[in-house]
Amino acid sequence: MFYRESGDFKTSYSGDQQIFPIAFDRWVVIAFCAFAFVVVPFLINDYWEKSVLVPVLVWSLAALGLNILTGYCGQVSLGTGGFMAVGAYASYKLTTSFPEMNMFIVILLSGGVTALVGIVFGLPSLRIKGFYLAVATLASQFFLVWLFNKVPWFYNYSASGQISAPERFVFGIAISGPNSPPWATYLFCLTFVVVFALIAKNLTRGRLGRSWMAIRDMDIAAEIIGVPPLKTKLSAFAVSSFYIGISGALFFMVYLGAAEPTEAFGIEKSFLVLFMIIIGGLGSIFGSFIGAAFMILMPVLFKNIMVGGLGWPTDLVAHLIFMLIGGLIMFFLIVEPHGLAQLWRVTKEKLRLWPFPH
Amino acid sequence: MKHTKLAAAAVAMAMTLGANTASADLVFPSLDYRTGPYAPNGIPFADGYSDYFTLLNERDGGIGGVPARVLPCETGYNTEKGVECYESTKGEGALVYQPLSTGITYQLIPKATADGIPVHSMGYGRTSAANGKVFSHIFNYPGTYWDAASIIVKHIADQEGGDLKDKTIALVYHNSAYGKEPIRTLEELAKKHGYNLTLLAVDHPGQEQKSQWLQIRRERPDYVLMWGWGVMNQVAIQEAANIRYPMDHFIGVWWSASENDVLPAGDAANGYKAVAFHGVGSGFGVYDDLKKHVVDTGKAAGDGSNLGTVLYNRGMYAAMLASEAARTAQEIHGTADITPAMMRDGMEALNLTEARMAELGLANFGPEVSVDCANHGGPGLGAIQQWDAAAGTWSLITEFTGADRDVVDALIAEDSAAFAAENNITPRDCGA
Amino acid sequence: MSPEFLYTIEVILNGLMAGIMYSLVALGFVLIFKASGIFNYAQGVMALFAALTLVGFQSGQIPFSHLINVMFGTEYHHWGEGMNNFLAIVLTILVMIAFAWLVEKLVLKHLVNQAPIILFMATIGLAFFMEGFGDLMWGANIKTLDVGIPSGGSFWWEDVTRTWATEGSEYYGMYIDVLDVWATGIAVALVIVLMLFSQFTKTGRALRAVADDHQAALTVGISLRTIWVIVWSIAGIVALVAGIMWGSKSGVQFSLSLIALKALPVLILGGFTSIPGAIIGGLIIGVGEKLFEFWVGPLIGGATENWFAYVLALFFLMFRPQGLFGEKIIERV
Amino acid sequence: MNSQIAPGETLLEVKNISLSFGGVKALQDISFDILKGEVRAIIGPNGAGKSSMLNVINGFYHPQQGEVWFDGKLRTQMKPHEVAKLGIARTFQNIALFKGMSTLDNLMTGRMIKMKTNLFWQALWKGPAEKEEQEHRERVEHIIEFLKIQSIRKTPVGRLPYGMQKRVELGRALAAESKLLLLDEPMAGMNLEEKEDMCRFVLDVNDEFGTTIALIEHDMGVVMDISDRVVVLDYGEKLADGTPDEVRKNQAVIDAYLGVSHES
Repeated sequence: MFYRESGDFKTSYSGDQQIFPIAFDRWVVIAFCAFAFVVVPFLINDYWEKSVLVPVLVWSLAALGLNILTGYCGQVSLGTGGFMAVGAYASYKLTTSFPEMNMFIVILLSGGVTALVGIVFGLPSLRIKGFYLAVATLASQFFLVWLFNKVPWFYNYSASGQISAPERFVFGIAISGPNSPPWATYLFCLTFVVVFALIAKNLTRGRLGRSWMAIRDMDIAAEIIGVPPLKTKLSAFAVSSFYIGISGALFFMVYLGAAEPTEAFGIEKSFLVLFMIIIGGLGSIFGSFIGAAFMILMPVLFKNIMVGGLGWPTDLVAHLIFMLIGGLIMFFLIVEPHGLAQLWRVTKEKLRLWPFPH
Repeated sequence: MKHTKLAAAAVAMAMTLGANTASADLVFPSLDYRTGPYAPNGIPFADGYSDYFTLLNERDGGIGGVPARVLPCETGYNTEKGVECYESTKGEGALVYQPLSTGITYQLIPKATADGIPVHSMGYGRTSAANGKVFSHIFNYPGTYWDAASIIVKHIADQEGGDLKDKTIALVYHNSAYGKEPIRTLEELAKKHGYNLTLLAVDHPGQEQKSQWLQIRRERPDYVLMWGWGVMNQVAIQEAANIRYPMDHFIGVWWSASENDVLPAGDAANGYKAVAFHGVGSGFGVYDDLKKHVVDTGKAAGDGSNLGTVLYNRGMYAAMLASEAARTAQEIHGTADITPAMMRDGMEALNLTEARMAELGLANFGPEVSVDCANHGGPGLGAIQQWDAAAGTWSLITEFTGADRDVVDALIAEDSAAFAAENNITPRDCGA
Repeated sequence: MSPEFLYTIEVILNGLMAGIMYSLVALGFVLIFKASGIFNYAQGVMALFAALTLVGFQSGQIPFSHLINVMFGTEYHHWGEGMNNFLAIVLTILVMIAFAWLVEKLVLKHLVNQAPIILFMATIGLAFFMEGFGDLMWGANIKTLDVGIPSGGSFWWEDVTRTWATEGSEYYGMYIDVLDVWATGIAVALVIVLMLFSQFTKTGRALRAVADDHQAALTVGISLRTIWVIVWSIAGIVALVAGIMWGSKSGVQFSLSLIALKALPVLILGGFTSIPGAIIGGLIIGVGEKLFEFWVGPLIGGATENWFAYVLALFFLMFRPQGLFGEKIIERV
Repeated sequence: MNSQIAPGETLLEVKNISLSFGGVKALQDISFDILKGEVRAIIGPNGAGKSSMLNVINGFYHPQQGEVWFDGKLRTQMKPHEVAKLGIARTFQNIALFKGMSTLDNLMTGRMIKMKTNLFWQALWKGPAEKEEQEHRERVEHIIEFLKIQSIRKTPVGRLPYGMQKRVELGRALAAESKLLLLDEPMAGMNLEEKEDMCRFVLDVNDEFGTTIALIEHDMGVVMDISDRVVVLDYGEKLADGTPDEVRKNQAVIDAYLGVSHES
């Protein structure tokens, strides 16, 4: 009943253009962020860090990136795993070549490198569209993974081609390597995610975001009213790859600490991120988060309930989890084809009118 | 609202179920995989690992009077799931981890060391972890990939009457960290023995190997080595049979040598060889006990059909080595209820004699194993096993022999030094 | 002829054969995409499921035995000696038809008129479900599949080609796998049957009508839902064929579902909507990747096939964005 | 209404344009001009080449022969978005709105070519970016008011009725504040009331903003009422060119419309 927009008048355009025009939403989000920044670090342990929070944060960032490209600009990509590998290897080369470099800068530069690679692999998008483009981006996926596997320079000539994250510090606290405290890695990732979610929101509600959506909704009309298609698509590839690169760098440096390209950045990762944004909601910042949370946490949750709680054999549970996830994906698509974010939006709209149905 | 709160509470509870408090058992987590592309290999290993501990509990009442508890956790050979498994089980007092995947092993090397929990990557993982001075908590006894490569080359040399000059050896390998492991060793050995080495990478999953095998057919290498895993093994053996490559010149590593790999090719696989670090078949005393106490009482992890297969034996062997290390730890520290730190000491002091193996019903199952502070790789012995398609059995055709220690040890020293430098580790002083 | 030249011929020939194997998988995708505009991600898993079911029937496995044994503490695994190949194949086909009917009934029916990406996502859900379901039903261990198709290098062809080489050169004949020859024959037969079916049967004509224009087909009284069931059934049968051919090579196991990845470049090259495209695309990809690995692979470290297939497809797309045989994309305002 | 030709210089001139697709000749040797400030109609039966003509003008099609002069300069082959930058906006025969976006965002997209803050400021949504966003929002609100679409400001355009969508599309073209506005059948499929509204908007745009307008329309009554000059195409050829009265009396036009194919 507090959830109302009536009485919440806007007297300026800037008031109307803010991210959460409804005061209640605004306060909930601020409270949530405050909780995440101030309270969670005191409660977190290794399990929550490595199995729940950091993975969700890292994958959210990747999903945000892909959502910019696919959800906002309409270019379906299956190269996410390859671009994450670029971010990871860039961060590896940067930290090992310049051990003194600040970790924030390392991660941002890794994103920058990935953005450049993304632009190169985005070039075919000018001519190729839809599923054809999706499958064509697999070329980048396979090629990049092959490259990192093949060229010894990328893994510093180690015997097996595995890369391991060296220990690095921010403000004197380890945020990579085995001795990093859970709260530190969590806060490090959280900072990136919150800042870049905000930036994504700003970009998508402004000029650039509108030009992306124009290309997505009707590329020819967009071009005719003055949206340059190549520049716009490439800007989407660049920004998207930047996000994915950062996510790949965090994935390797902070979350896993060791990686080899074929396993850590394989084709399944590309699909996984695509699932996240479709199930969460294409063209929705919030959807990227719930999509990532859904795909990462559901298996963990089911596993803990069925193995930990009910004591069923692990292999049966693993099979059942596959079936349940598959079933849930189909169920949610049937209930709301536009993703969980849309489901949430519709619920909110109903809530806004409650108790009057219309 | 009430419902959502309840649900949230349930979720939170379910999430934390992983982190229970330790109990008075000896906890052995089993990061196994019974699903995914490598499930056919993961299942027998996991069954063997679990059944042996069940046997100890049923027959002896555990290890030193304390029951062993196996904590299975499904990884699907996926690194992130492996991390989740590690984090969710380590709080339960896990004594030692068998990561069963190269990716998970590399992930756990720094992490488990920091947590003070030993890792036993038995015949896989990072080879240079054999250097105990640098890798204090990582063990890969009884043998490493580099040992395996060297032993295979030695076997080939035996076959060729000691001279490998101008022979050609091809390596067909899984294009991943695992598959690339033996390359350095084989290159070093090539310098020493003067053979030519051809490298043939096969990408995951490896269902299409036509190019590689056409090349082998064209170039007719004298021997073909294989570092494969999963479906790649079956296809490679099938293709080798198709091009009528002499099977007794085709030698795999121990992960390319299970019944799963040779059976689909049928009779054509006859004569295929592989290096092994433990015995084959079910002709050991321990199997009578397993039948009696585990399978017939319905307590077996699988359906019992895997008993005596290569990977079941390996799982069982891993469990035996773990339980013997636990026993050693109990003796050293004079307590039955050991901690991971004590377990580590036990692993480092492990000395498995022939007499003890006979006592366990595993006479001649494998070489004697002794581990010390500097050497976490064990004896590094291996034998060659060969497939008899008509009988459907593997048999050892050589004695357990050692690797070319000069070459392998130098490589281990070099690689572990690089790791130590990269991670600011000062090698321990092992008093030698 | 010089041995080098004959080697090249050999690579091309084997590339063509490998291409046919890819085409077998790609065909299933094309059928469903053409009739319903759905990019069926589950096609690879369908091949796995069909092959699992076939082996299960052949060997007389009890479905869900593991689950049953865990729940009731029983020890059931097999119900006898199994059945002969023919019966097993017929029963598997029936299972695939039942599966198609269920998919339509439970999933697709509720998603009519959704955007392609949503339908694509639904098939991903389906793939997840079937992955778990197949393993639960038949177990995740590896199974040997033998329906009596011979395999191995052909002696006859080796003998014939040996005589082609220049006198005195050390050449021992050309290699060709008999299984691949069978696969080629089966693929050709399959395409002919599909063509005859779509040209000369009422159902086939209805299929083509739907493929041409959904709306128009609906207005003349063709039931889209029936068509979908039929198309998915046919795709299921094609999946069974692909599953048999690939399963004969490597045994039936989870990895079988990954063959879909080899079919994707074939699809974009041939066009999502063309059956001949799937075949020709397969041939081009097969030859292209094998030749590249043969000529360039050794210079850059090998294992190039996975990405080169996509790069090759990408190259063709730059000139024809709708694939070689796809329907031309007409842009208008 | 404006029966006199408005005085002014030439804004756009097409000279000897020929365009063909494969063997089909869409336009043959067409020449005409558009003067600053006038309402210019292009009419003709179906398939006469009217839309092709617009597509040539805004650079979507590139004619095999002929020249396009705009604002006194010969225009070389240009991409559509470059043409838009020169100051040519248009609407489409089949509505080409961005269906996933709100009315407001559609109109704001129309102002794309006028906005220029860089990525950095946009990411922060502060400083120049916020200022620019507000300036343009004000302009767009002005158009929203002008077209009386305030109530659907935040509605996704996909949900709007047809007539409204047409109006939003006009708004999007207006937002570009172009020199030349091309309207491709702005009144197709509308009822009488909607048509009257639309006519008023077109004339008001012409009067208030002084925008030059070229429009394609089938409704002869509308054309004769609102346009200053009319060019008639048939089978890709120019049939007639002149004031509505002149065109109405032209025998070739009468034949084409009454004799050959009858259009409402």
